[in-house]
Amino acid sequence: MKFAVIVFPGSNCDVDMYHAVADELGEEVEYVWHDEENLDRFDAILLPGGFSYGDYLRSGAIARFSKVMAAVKQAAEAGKPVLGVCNGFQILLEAGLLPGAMRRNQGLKFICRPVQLVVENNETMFTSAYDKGEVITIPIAHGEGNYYCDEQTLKRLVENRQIVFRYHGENPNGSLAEIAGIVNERGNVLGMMPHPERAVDALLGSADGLKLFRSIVNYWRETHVVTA
Amino acid sequence: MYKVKVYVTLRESVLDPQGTAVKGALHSLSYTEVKDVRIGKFMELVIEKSDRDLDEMVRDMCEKLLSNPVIEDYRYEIEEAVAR
Amino acid sequence: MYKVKVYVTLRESVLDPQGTAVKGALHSLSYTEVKDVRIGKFMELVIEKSDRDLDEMVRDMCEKLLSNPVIEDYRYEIEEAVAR
Amino acid sequence: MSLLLEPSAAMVKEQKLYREMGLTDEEFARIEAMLGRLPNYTETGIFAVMWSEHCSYKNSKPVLKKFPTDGPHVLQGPGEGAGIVDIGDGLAVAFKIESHNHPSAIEPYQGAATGVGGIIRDVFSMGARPIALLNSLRFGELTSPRVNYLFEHVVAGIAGYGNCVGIPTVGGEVQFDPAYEGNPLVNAMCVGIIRHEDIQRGIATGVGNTVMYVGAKTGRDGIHGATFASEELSEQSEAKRPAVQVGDPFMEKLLLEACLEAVKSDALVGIQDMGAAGLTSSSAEMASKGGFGIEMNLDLVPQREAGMTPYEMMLSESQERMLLVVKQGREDEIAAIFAKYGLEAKAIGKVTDDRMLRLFFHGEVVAEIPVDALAKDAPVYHKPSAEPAYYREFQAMPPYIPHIEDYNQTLLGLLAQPTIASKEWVYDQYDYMVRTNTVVAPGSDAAVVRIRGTNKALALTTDCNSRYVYLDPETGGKIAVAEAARNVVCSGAKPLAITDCLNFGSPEKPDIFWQLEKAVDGMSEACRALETPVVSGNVSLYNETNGEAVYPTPVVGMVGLIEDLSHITTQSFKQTGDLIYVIGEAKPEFGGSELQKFLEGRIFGKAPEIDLKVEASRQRQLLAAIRAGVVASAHDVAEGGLAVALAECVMGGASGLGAKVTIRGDLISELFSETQSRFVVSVKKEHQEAFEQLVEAKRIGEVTDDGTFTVNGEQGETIIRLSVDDLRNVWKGAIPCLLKSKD
Ligand SMILES: Nc1ncnc2c1ncn2[C@@H]1O[C@H](COP(=O)(O)OP(=O)(O)O)[C@@H](O)[C@H]1O
Ligand SMILES: [Mg+2]
Repeated sequence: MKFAVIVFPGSNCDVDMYHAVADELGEEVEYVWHDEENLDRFDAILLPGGFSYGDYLRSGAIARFSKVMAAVKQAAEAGKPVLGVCNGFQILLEAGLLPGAMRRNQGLKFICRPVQLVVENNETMFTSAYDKGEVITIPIAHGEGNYYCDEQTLKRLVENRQIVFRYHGENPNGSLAEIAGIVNERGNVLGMMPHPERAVDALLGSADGLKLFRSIVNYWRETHVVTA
Repeated sequence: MYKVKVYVTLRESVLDPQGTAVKGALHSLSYTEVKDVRIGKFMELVIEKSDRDLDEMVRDMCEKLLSNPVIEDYRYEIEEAVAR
Repeated sequence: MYKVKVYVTLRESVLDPQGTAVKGALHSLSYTEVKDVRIGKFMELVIEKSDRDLDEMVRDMCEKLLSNPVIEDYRYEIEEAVAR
Repeated sequence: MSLLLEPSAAMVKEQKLYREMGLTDEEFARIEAMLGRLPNYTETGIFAVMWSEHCSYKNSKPVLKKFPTDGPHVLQGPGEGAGIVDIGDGLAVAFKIESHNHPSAIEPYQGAATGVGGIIRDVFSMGARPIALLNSLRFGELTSPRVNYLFEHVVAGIAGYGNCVGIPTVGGEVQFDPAYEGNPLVNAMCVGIIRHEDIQRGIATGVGNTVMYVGAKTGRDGIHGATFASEELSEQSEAKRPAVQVGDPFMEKLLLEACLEAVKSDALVGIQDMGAAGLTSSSAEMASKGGFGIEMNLDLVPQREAGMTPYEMMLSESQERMLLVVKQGREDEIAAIFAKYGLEAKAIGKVTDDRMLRLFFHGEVVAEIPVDALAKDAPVYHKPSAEPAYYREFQAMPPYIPHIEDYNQTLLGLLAQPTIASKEWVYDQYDYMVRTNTVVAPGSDAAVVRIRGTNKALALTTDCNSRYVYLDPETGGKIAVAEAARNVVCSGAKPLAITDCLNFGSPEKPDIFWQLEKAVDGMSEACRALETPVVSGNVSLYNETNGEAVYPTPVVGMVGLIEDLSHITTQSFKQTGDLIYVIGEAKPEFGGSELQKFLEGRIFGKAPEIDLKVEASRQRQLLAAIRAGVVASAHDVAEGGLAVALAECVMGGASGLGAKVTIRGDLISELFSETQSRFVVSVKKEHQEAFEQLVEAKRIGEVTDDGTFTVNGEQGETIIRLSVDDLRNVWKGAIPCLLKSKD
């Protein structure tokens, strides 16, 4: 299975994503520069965290116009797993691949710390390796992770079980309905503020994020057994 | 040359954490008369004359990039400026 | 009730990385007519009538909190608003 | 503004305009003699910045000479962007610390942010990949809105810049004392990793090679303000007022990635960042170091503002700019690397053989100065020094004997002192994890960052207890180095080398110059004793408000090497039943202590003594025990003494842990004295024997599971008994609480 890590000018968790997949997961992975137009050779697309274009104006607002984003859209339409973490999530929102928008953290400060999440939906291609309701520890590191959407959208998110992760215990950023991560209706595009790629090695405090990557690989194996 | 002023504001229904914090700070500075604060963006663009329709162009820029319609509204004013 | 609009802009000679990035983005969206972008803040305050001088109060708030005089300039407009 | 508005060379001399730029009459005469003619306005400005203390170290050079700078592992000592030390496997570590005190006092967010930006460029201009940032901060007490504002915005500025560039901010320190009320200190340190063969130098060689400019455009940022105050220019001056420098971390990130790609190319001859005195210092220093000259056409310099003069361009301190020297004919290769990141590398000049800095503007030569006159041959002063009266008074005082009634309240009171209190409020705003190498995050003695592809890690810390330095600069200087080494050793590392930032008052005052000399003497001695040479550093003088200097604050940034990831050790207690030991005995030393400050509201008397031989031997023993795998936790005893150190060990442990110790001898000294060279160590029971064989230490108690911190006296009487949750709440709540109550 082959992963793409998209690198925008100002991405800075690209290396972490890469190492999580290459070293901890042991799958193939390649950096893809933002002006690439074709992602056909990849089975899953990762949009890393960071400050694309400095996060100037609004986080993710400028990056979503990168050439590669058309290809990301195509990959999403083709049903490939697309994972956006932190700034990657913000880009997916700005690009309309996921509903809603981000506001500044309620406390107006950047927050970096491990937080607890509840796995709300473990029946997605990103979470099948988790138990339902499992509480996991994953770090956050963001200044704008205060998720917002209107009431109808929230209702739809709940009804379709699109809320995948919620903050457990304290809500660190004021996010609506404690939302930490959501998928699109089809279930193949996941955006989340916490950084699973920072939680793949117990040496650094937690390996709870590894199951997320494993889930993607499992899904891919299951769906590709016949053709492989 | 045109000078275009764009105002981007958070939609009324969206809670503004920054505005709330500023209101709190103003109150603690004893400006308790302040009942509400909303914080938005004010952008000044200098645009060269071209054969595109300016109005349409500015509207486009606002919708595509300068504001996020999920949470923000925008309005703009066009002023003709002397060439420099 | 008054509605007060405050405009905070970066001083002319101060670098505006945001404006530069937005200009770049607009160019790559083919709005090459855009020659300059400066990004500032636009704040809307609702202030209750009191016996303090409104003008003075707003000026004070701007200087103390709403703008950073070292790098920013401000101006404001006062509109009388109907009570809500 | 046109050049015609600039004062003529004759006017510069007659009206002594050079004085406003910071040059003395003697210095101006010296320039005239060096040139054999009068310097014009631009040239005078160039000399003024190059001969400023900041660029030339003219007052501090003789003192800095005292530092030991050599060692078998030193690859690059002081003099370049950063010092470099070998760590084996063909790898080396590059690091440096730098101050941004004055800009931060004027505009705390941008001042701190651009300080971080500058030190990052120093490190990547060596060719090193920055892997960690630290910051050392000093503020007044958190009791005035101004100080709170400075503190909050400095921290936000550091976070804003480092987080965006994507370099983890992994450690630092914050002290609060009225001595810094008007003049906060903001020192930033950057650490990078480099392969030996990639080491770059800021050097211009090869006649005909091309000088290229990359990064942000040049604006009128930070140009010496006084210049515009002159009568003649007053009409124009408002609009031309020097602008505060604003950082653009996004630009920095692009520059960083592009430069690290460019250094792999053999088309690159030299590279240096444009820091203080921007284009002037980078070009003059590179040429002087290389033994060549540089010619630049200022019309080609990318400019942000219209109508800039040569003077303004040469003195601008716009951020995020680099100057490169590239082999003639291979400019396109370098330009292509930068173009990938959307940056333009622009040829603006060339290397010459005549050792001159020659500037063209609108077709005319506007400056022509021997490069050595600007760099190597800048003046050096030996300032008078005199032992201050306050020092003699402090030395003559009888020892201060504190009196304590309630030990519980005293401990809680100390934990709530902002200097001791948890700095979580600060480092929660820093992305300390990005690049996923931070093994020990902020909150332990030193931060630990692993080196990917090896089994090694680096331990990083900054330290300086300036109260001791004030009471006794020489002893305080020794302690600053020793404390940094203690923190590094406690993390399982061997101290390698230091970088230092000397923050002092005005060197024109003999008292202050004496502090500087003595502190450097003490530091040098400690560096020798602990085998940690000084490989880079920075000097920040004139830290005064209304004639009052800050405490002498020679901040030490230290890097240590952890040979094996399994040696990584933290300060928190690990598990019930582990034995608690103290290394080193206490003496009644309370001069400059937190307890003295807490009880008396001020500090006085003698600083604690330090014996560097004892220090070195205890550090060696502890490190040997850690490497032998028989140490569960290690922490040095610092501000607040043993009681605070023990509390920190237990508060950092898992929820539910407690500790119970028995103290013999003089209670106040044992618990609160700041006697040096002491450590708290916990050891698994099965390692008791092995540990005791390796380390001379006294067993005082054990880790418990009752969630309580208990200190008993010799007779079994309870001296302190507090729930760990209460301790933690007080310690963690102190800073947020002080900030909230004020705004
Ligand atoms: N400004 C800061 N930035 C990042 N980390 C900090 C800062 N100040 C303190 N810390 C972290 O908090 C912890 C305690 O700091 P300090 O009390 O100075 O430790 P020590 O006395 O052991 O040197 C350390 O891990 C330190 O790195
Ligand atoms: Mg320590």
